[in-house]
Amino acid sequence: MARIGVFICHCGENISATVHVVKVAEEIGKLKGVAHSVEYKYMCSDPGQSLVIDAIKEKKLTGVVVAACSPRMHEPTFRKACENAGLNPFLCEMANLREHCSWVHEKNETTTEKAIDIVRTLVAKVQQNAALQPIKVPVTKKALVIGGGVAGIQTALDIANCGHKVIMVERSPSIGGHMSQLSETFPTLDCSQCILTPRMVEVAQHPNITLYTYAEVEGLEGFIGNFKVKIRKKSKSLDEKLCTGCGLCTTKCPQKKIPSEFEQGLGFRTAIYVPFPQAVPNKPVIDKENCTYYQKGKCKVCEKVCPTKAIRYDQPDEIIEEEIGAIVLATGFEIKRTDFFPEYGQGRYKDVIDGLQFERLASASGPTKGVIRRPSDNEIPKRIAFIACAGSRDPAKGIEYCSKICCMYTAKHAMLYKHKVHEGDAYVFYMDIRAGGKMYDEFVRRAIEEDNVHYVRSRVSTIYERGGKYILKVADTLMGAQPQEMEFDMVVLATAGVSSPGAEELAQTLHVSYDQHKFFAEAHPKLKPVETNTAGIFLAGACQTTRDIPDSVSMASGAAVKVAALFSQNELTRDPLIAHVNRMGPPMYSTCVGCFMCQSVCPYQAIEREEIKTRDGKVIKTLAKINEGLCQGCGTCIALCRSKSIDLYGYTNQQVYTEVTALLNEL
Amino acid sequence: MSDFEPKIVAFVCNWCTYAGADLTGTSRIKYAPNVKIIRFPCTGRIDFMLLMKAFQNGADGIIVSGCHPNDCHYSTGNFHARRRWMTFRELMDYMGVDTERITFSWVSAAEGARWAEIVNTTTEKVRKLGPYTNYQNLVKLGIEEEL
Amino acid sequence: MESIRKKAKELLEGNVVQVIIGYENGTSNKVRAAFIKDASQVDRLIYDERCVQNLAVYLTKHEVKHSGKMGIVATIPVMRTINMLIAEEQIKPENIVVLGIGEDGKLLEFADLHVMEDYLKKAKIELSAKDKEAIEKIKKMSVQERFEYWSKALETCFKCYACRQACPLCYCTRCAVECNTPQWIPVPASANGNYEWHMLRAMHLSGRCVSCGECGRACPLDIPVHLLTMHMAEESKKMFGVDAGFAMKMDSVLSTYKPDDKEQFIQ
Amino acid sequence: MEIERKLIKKASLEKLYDKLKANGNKMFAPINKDGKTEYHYNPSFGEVTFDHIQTVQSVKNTVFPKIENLIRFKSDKEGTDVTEVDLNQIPNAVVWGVHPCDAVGFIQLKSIFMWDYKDEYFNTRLSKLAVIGLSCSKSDEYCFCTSVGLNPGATQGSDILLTKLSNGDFLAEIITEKGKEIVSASADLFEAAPQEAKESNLAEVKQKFSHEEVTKKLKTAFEHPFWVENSLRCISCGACAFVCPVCACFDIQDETKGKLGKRLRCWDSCGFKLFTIHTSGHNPREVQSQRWRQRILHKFSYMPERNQSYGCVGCGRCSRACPVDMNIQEQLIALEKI
Repeated sequence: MARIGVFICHCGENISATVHVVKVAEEIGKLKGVAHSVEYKYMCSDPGQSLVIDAIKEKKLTGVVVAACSPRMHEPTFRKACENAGLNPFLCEMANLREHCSWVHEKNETTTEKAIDIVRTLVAKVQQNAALQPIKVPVTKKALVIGGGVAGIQTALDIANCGHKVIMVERSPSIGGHMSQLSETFPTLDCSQCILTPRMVEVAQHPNITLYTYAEVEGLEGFIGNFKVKIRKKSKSLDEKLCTGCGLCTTKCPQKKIPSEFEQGLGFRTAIYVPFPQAVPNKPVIDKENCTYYQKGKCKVCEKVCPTKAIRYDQPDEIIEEEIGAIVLATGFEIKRTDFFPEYGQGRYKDVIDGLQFERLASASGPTKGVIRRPSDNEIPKRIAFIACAGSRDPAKGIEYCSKICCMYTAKHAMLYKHKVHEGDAYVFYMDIRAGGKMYDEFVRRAIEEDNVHYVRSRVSTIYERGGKYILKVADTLMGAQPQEMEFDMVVLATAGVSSPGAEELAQTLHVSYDQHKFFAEAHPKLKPVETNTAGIFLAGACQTTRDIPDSVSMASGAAVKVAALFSQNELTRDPLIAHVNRMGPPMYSTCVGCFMCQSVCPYQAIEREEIKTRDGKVIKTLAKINEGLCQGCGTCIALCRSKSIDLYGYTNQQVYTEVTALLNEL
Repeated sequence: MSDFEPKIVAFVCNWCTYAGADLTGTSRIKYAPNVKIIRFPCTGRIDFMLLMKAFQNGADGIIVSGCHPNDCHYSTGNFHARRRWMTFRELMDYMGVDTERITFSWVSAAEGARWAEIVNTTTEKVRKLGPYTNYQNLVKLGIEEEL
Repeated sequence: MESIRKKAKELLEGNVVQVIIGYENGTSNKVRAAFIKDASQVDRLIYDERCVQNLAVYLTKHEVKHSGKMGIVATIPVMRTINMLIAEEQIKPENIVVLGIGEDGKLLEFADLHVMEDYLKKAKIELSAKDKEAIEKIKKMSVQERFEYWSKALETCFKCYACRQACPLCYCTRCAVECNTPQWIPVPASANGNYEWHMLRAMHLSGRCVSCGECGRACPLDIPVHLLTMHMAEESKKMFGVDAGFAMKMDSVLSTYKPDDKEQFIQ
Repeated sequence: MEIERKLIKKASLEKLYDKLKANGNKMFAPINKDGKTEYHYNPSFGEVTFDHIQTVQSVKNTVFPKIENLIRFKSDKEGTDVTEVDLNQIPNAVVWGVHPCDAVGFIQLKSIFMWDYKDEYFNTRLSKLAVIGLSCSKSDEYCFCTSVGLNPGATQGSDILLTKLSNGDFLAEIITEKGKEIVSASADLFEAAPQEAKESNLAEVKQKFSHEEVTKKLKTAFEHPFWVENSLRCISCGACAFVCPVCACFDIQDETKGKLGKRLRCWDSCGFKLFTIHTSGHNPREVQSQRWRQRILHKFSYMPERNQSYGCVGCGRCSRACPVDMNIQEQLIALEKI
């Protein structure tokens, strides 16, 4: 026989001003199964909680209903109190008398009756509650970081410095990401390479970090704390142990005119190459598509010159399987290229370049050794235009969102130009200047006021070429908006930031959700910005949306803390409010017939197959099985299951059914 | 039937509509007391038969409400629920259940005022429709049969 | 008919299958399911226009399925059911040989089940004029009339569950109606118990029903329960473009969704 | 009691019918509607059919309703109050036009419900029921009453048995005291017995097997392969059991609404897969052949042994209703020969 205790809170006067709480306590006390029914001024206060605790002990209560505020507010409080009194916390329910009754209705009998109905419903429900134990899941204390840009590097180092093993997977031959391409960084104008390179080296040398470059994640199984990842390490055609990174091969390679990815096409590389001098690891890979040997079967110059005989043309791709406990996605972003803009020449004008190309021109290690030169004729441009919002905030032709980083880097570019070409004129065409951030607006003001960059509030409608110059059609909207044409030697487009190519496929491989722009989706836009909806997978940096270095690094550290917190215990404790498939003795074993339609409704891939076998291994029946590590307890499978074979702890079929009947009937 | 007070059950998800109804409370927006809420983790959890159970037990009207599309706490539960309601509503209609008595809505955690409005309009609508005698008579038939 | 017997004989003699599920003459000018395990018995097999039972119901039946690999005489609705049973993992394609019966009543031999899929995609499949008309008639009624129509039609039901048992897609070992924690559907064959049972059945078949009409034919009281599932099959087509049983893999109506599913009633 | 023979003209029969109705009896009689014959409540005499072969459903509903309210209860903090159903409230009823097989069905049902435990609900209903039988003038190939020891003019179970004569009048055989009371209350409607032989007005039903022989064979047939071979096509529905005039399996269900509840007795069928399932998941009759065997054995072996009565009247309803042609007559003929 149930012995339910009901505790009705006045909430000061928040409830008692409209609900006749004494009457509620009286009426509820008359219900079958209710052993104790009282009201009190503040249930959540210490004396209030003591009332609950004492009653549980004295009256040997088998369940508790606290009729007070929203369970979203104080359910944890009272469940904890029950636990302290020795009652399983899941035998405590809250009836919402404040938000759903006293605050929204007038003081009258109907309101009190409604309050009684609400409490009665929960009294009925709690009698169907089961004592539940938290779920323990073992944790493999090794993290996988996908992406070796600044976000991935920061995450990996933070996790590794907490004493946990980290595997970093980077798909290009070197870590470093976009940051390694940058010249200087806003708002301090310190050299990007100078601050990044030590971190890259630290990653390579850290005893807790295993680095796989030129590698990609191919498959993922398992769940939080217990993932199994499959990594394809693409063949570098190189025995990395033998290679000393002397670089002789790269100087002798006959294929010298391959556009360099690192230089954004403004410079060249060889077929066997190290992407940039500070690359980590500083060992070459052979780009098979451009290698004479791979394409024509002859050459092998690199093999001949290699002093340590490290070249391996027949090296296959390697598949590595690793067991890991958490994943951080730090796959970064990409920018739109100039060919995206028909009105700006669709990539035909050599001197209309994108922001990353400008970074390379401005970089001391770049193709022009840091001198700003026009790609077409190597002349130093005397008049340069920067067009902000190229493709951003443009729902018609581009993308609707603000790429966020362009205002700042455009100011930086204009400033760098002015520092390098003192006599030159720099114009920035902008819609708005969005310079929110520490020292950010000051930075833009400096560009305008100290470096005399001309900021013109105008969208550039078109660019055309006339005699080696570029004519921009503009209209200064702060100066009468008269259409006019302006002539420049060079144009830099601050093109929109977009998701990294392959992000969608990766999201599907890892079963994480992504938004309509194919950026990975955070679990909650405010409160869970680094978590994904898949437990154990976190986000860092610009793979979630475009963001600048400081933001990326802070997010990376945030993700690292999430991983470290997960790794701080040997076992993961989870709320047991999850689904389960019923089981019984032979010959049925379960009422589940294995149609597996539940698998396709589960947002978390939490439904697995379980084979019931005879002693000699013959499969008798295949059933659905809930992975306790993955299930989040949404219950969609339960409502779908035709044979009613799945149920959800905390919201069982019996519980919700009882609630419906109790709400509508006198008990 | 001027003194008829409809009994209305609301099946809502925890993350959006339940929280939205909490906001209605914190905003002190008043609404009709006829609607009583049952909390579910997600609209995806709401079994279609529960609607019939509400009618069977004497409800005159029903509200089913959850997160707006794309806002589901569990990312896709409400999409599955939407299909379920599209299908079940068609079946109910075909079998002669008065679907006018059921309000399906998306109410977010921020839409406290909208929740009050949904409750009030549903209550008014069901009040006009009167008690759901059709179904309540059906429940009695056969079992209440004379000897 | 001869071609079916010949094929059946070939399959049994070659030990390709261990049982042929087909039709034979029954009592009183009825036809019924036959389970031929011996090649010498193939002459019992017949096929004519009376052979309408959806034999796929036997593919999941314990005592039949344990005979071994099964050959089945399959008209179009049966073929569609086979696809559904494969999609829902109740049978394995490698355990089935289909002796198809085409629209013209002639034997179709499928090299494999993919060929059957292709055949079905080309076949002209529609509800019978009679069923269509009956559904239209109900749709034209007012809600009140529909309620009266169904509650009256279903009131006589005594819950023998012939509709469920005859349906090859009602393969659950324990039906939801037999679940008693909670008792979703009232057990008594009362007006309400019957109404909710048939509602549950129709919902569970929504988007899965292949419109074979077996439930209606099986009903000993001639309650037109097939008009429920057939209507839902038509609506699934209309609302979601899902027509059950045309392929061995399908996105079922209630276990999948599209972000842009269109409805007009959610506020 | 010795059977008394009288004549009743068609016109008088209508008067008798209307009088029985007017006396406050609940009247059930077969009418043809939508191409099938069923018992209906209180039809007018004009609607009643006298030459039907068989109704789809039997008339056992009058003594063993598909839902029988056993008790009412109220359960709350104070405890549980049980209210017995007042059996005195059960009204008198008349079933009209019951074929001899169905009338015997009442006797066979009685052997079940009055076997060890005397079921009051059943007994009260039966005692308040008058059975006006009607000999069969037509039969079909599903009928096999003669094979189970009955015939189209059998008098057992009826209070009065009517037989339609060649001129449209009816022979009335008064079989029981209850029948006699009905007749004496309307003595003016009855005339002296006719000369015409009853037998010449009965349908012909050839005997196909001997039920005693079947019973004998069944004693050793438990493990016979017959069951598996002949039940493969059975789909385990309850159609046969629910149309059967003798099947009496039931299930007790509580229907509650808040504090109030009723305990109901509902029809059930041994053919259902879950009929015998145990809480553990174990099911002694796991497969259909076992359930089909149970059905036949119960009717032709266990009942004769335990109840001194067969559990089958040869009405053929189950065979007509079966969606998959599980023809019981065909199977009994085969069983006789195993």
